[in-house]
Amino acid sequence: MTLLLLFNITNGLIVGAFYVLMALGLSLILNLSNVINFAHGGFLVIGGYIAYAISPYVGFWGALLLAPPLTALIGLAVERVLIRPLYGRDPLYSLLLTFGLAFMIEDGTRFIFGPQGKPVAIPPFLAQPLSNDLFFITGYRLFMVAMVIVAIALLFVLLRYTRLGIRIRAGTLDLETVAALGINVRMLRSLNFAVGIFLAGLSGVLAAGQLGLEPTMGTGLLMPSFIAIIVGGIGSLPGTLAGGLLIGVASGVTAVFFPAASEAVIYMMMAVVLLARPRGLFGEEGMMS
Amino acid sequence: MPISRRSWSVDRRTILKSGALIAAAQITSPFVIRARGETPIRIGMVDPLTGVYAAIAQNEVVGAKYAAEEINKKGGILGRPIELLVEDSANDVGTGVQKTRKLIDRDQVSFIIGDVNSGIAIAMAQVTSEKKVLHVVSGGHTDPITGTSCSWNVFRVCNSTAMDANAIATTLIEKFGKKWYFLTPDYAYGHSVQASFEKILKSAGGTSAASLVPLGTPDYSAYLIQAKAYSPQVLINVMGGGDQVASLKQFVQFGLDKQMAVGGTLFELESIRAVPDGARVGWWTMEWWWDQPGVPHVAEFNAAMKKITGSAATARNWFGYASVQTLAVIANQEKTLDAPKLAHALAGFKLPPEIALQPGAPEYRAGDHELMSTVFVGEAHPPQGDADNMFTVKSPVPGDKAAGPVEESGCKMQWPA
Amino acid sequence: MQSRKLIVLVAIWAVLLLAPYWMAPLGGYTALATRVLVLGLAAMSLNFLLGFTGVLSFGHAAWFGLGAYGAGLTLKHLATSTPLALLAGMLLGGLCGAILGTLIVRRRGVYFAMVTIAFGQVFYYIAFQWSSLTGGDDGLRGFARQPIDLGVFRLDILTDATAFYYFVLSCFALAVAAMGFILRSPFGRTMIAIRENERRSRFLGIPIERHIWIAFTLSCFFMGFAGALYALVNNFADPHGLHYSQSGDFVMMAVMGGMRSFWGPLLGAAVFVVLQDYLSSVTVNWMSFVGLLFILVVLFFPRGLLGFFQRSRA
Amino acid sequence: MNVLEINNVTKRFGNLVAVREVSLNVAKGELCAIIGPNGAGKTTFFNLISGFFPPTSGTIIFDGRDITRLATHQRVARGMARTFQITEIFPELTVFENVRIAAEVAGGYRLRPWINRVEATKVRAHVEGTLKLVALDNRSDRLVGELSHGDQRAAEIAMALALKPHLLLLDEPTAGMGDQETFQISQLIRKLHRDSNYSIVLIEHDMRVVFNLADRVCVLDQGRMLAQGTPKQIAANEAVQAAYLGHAA
Repeated sequence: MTLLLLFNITNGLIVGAFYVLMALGLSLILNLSNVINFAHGGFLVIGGYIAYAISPYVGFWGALLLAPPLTALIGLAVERVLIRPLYGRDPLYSLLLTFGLAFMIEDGTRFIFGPQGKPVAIPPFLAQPLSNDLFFITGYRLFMVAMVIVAIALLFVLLRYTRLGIRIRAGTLDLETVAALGINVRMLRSLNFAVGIFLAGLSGVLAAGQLGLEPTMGTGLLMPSFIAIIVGGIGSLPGTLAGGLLIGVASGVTAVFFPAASEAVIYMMMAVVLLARPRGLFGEEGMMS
Repeated sequence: MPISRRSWSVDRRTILKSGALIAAAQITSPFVIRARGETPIRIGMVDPLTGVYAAIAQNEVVGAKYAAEEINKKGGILGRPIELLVEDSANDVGTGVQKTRKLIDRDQVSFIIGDVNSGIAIAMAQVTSEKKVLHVVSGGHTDPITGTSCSWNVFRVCNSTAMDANAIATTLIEKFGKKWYFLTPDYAYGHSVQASFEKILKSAGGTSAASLVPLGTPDYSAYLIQAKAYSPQVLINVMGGGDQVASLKQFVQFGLDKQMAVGGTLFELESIRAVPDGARVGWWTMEWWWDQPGVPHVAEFNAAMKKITGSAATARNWFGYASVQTLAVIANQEKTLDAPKLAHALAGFKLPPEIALQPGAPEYRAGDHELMSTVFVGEAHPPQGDADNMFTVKSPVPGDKAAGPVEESGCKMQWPA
Repeated sequence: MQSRKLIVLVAIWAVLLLAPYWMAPLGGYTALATRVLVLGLAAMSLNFLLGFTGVLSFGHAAWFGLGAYGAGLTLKHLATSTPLALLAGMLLGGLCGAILGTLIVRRRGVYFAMVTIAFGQVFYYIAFQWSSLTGGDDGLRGFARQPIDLGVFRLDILTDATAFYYFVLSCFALAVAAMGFILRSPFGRTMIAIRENERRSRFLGIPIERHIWIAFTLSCFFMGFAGALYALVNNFADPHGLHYSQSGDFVMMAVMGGMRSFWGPLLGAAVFVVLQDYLSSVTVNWMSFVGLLFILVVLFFPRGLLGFFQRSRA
Repeated sequence: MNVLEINNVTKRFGNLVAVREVSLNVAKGELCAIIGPNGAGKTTFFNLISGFFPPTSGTIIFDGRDITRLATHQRVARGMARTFQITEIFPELTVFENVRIAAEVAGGYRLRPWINRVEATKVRAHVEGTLKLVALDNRSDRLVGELSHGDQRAAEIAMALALKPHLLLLDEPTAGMGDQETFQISQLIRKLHRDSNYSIVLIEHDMRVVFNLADRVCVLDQGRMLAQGTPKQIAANEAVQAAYLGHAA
């Protein structure tokens, strides 16, 4: 039993790492632009299908390298055309718009690629479990975790040491002051959106290898990321990170004892966190409220 | 693939006659089977063309449309052409019920076909029996449809979950052993398949454990860890659609395929196509298979489907086809559209070979209105030769044998006075 | 001014009262009109909160769905009485909303929206997983609305679509009257005050959280009532009614019709339901068109159809 | 008797001390003006009095009762009303509707789902009387958002007055006004003070207004109470001059 529990905790961390990747992108966009991006799951699907479409030509590794920036490019275009007019308006509108956008993306992928799921093969050496006992730690899942760590490290470097990153962080705290300093806030938001979508695209490529590709796959992955942000505390990227890992572990552990609740448990957790600490585990008072 | 209908407008009759608008409709609705002279007989079809079952639902529609074309070529029903009206239930019960009412109340359809989603199919059956419209369930599998919830006007083409489970259970026991682990989706379909399996396993003296998995779960590792801890001889994978794809993929990635056998009831061709070669494994049932050497008409049907979809015919294609053909052939035989009369005639009706497309002549069993269709038990594998040759039939089980006695279905058929 | 309002009101009720007669010649069907009424009531209930208190709940489908289950479970297990079912549905939706409301009224803006989505999903998963009670994904079935015994005669709302339409219309009228009544009361005016300027309202001595909670709760009761009616429409209840995408549809109806106007959401619901019904018959890619509709409304008609007409007339 | 007694209140935001051990008494019927350079903590001080946030330490006594921990609406219920530096009104409602909300709250009707004819008449009379007092009675059907800046300020004051307060907190009522409007508003305040005998605490930048109206002037600087006294005493106070000149330089 202890072993089983230990397995599930480790496994929960692996699953959580994936949610973290999604949630970080969602969180970046939410923090700076005050937009709940309902289409985030859609962008994940786009990332996955781009990888599927280009992998015959560039291989899995090429797709991994190319699909996220291509997705980010699409995201950039979407931000320019659709999201930008909504800044400064009630968050209701961006919520509805991205909600509709998610519809269009799901239907668009179905239109282009068909309703049939698509097989995505991963390099054979990654498709092996590491050992017979730790069978659930496959090369691919380890690779996914590694990719998440790399992405987080790069994001950290970007936010901490580059001019863009410092401005994003400053903008998250106080956009008006940033604007008053003569920084091009529109550009800042565009780039920030693109970074967020880049992460969604990366999640998509990784998910395609793990789950297979379907036009509807984004919807199911969106909500846990959402919860990760609330649990971690809106406005805090470390919070998002912790929230993602936490819900991964929580649903993994619940699956051992009470599988029917393994999805509901993350919502319960959110309720408890909100009761005890309304701003979330790492959230700061006043943020977004 | 747009599935289309004529538009909704002020006065439909005049518009239908208006040449210009018909020309416009040609562009937007290439699949409409339109009236020629006679008022057409309408068949309404409700299926989840969007959402998680979109792939299989759209394949049913392809089969149904093909059937409608064939029937119209041969003179339609009672000398009138037929028109197939397809509505999307969006995998939502409320929408499915609404569309059923719309087809019956507004479009005055004579027959209803659908739905892939069992829950919607049963909800639709409530409406069709209330309105006394003959209803063929093309692709919803749960037992109650022809069991506890059966109705005089409802007939089912696809198998019940019990039939599929019964057909393959003994094979699995004999081949691999009696210690099983279930990966079961947590809704009625899953529960019903698991219950059928457990009944047989228990009577054979086997043991089992199960994980009930929420629908739409992306990651199966937690359940597979438990499965492995139980160390079963067979992992019964009852998941459907994308869930089955994801769970099988992870099953193989974890190397579990080297430690236990995998199998279950359905691993439809649509799903086999959606997984990479490595995950094309296990023992399953097919409810219809395109490669049946020596069985008449199958090759022609397969070729026709291939011309439309570009790949081999699937069981879903046949469900749609058989549903429409059933309605046409019984109406032509009885020379009426009266639902109770047709229902009486269909009870015990044997499908002719050009519709059955399988060995023998399956009948709609009078006791529960379930089609006694052959269950093809076999093994999945990566493509051999033909790209769609990913399943080898090992033993076709006759439907009535798989179904068991009608008393066990729980159906108490009541006919209107 | 006053007389024009009266004319509009008379026109609206005339259109609604005569719907079974003008819908069919236009190619509609009575069940569609019934659906418009029920979803319109839901959108108006949501807008009671969104448009008149200025609080965006994106999880309101939960109360709608709970209302449906409340009605369904009552008809199935407790009593075969339509009014009782409606009452039970309304209470279930309203009470759950009231309890959850205490947890979320302190949040604002995006945060409020996010938390309501998440809590809505809690109920969705409960309905989905608790299949022994709710029927899970297959939905709750095995009940049907019952004829109304009015003493003098029995109203057969089960099989007579037109009778059922008028039954729903009278329920709708009742709920809408209550809503209008509340909005014209001193309490209703504090709701509008909170929408217009929360800080000012606070310093006028209005306990904001309490008033938002009351408005939220009332809105949940109306929503539960609409959900109970929906269960009667389908003779069925399923988890999808609680899903956040259903909430999104309601918000869209309210926004499309015009959030600031009382009747706007009904218009929005009518356009949305009829359009979706039509599009999904015409093309399998209807989702793209609905999505596009969302985007176009947000970008070009943020004040909704009524807001747009009022503006262009001014 | 003192309407308001503030004892040693301090407010910290993290490391920043916005208000440091300030004490102030306001007698009944007194008009007390608070002045000080930008960033002196005047508005924070006001927010402490009106309950926008609680003080880090210190007590606030209103009408003989400790209200330090009470929420805003409870303070309002006890007879405190305020206006804001930047006008806070309901721009999409009419002048009448704006004031009616305050009047209904003051009448204790805010949770009522209905209101009878007698009560409605009472509210209407109260609103009309208040509007007359601020000379907006001829514009009661106009949307507040369409009024001139000065009239908007007057409307905001009317809303505060409709609450029937015994203490009025006015945060820079003449901010952003021309001479004519400033004159009108200060006439109004004088009227409220002299004729209706309201107790008023006023933050003001315009020294003409302050010295014209105030019974007593308090000077805040860097969160501290620098001096208090009659307008004459303050005008002569060297420390005050230094603070102002120092900041001006």
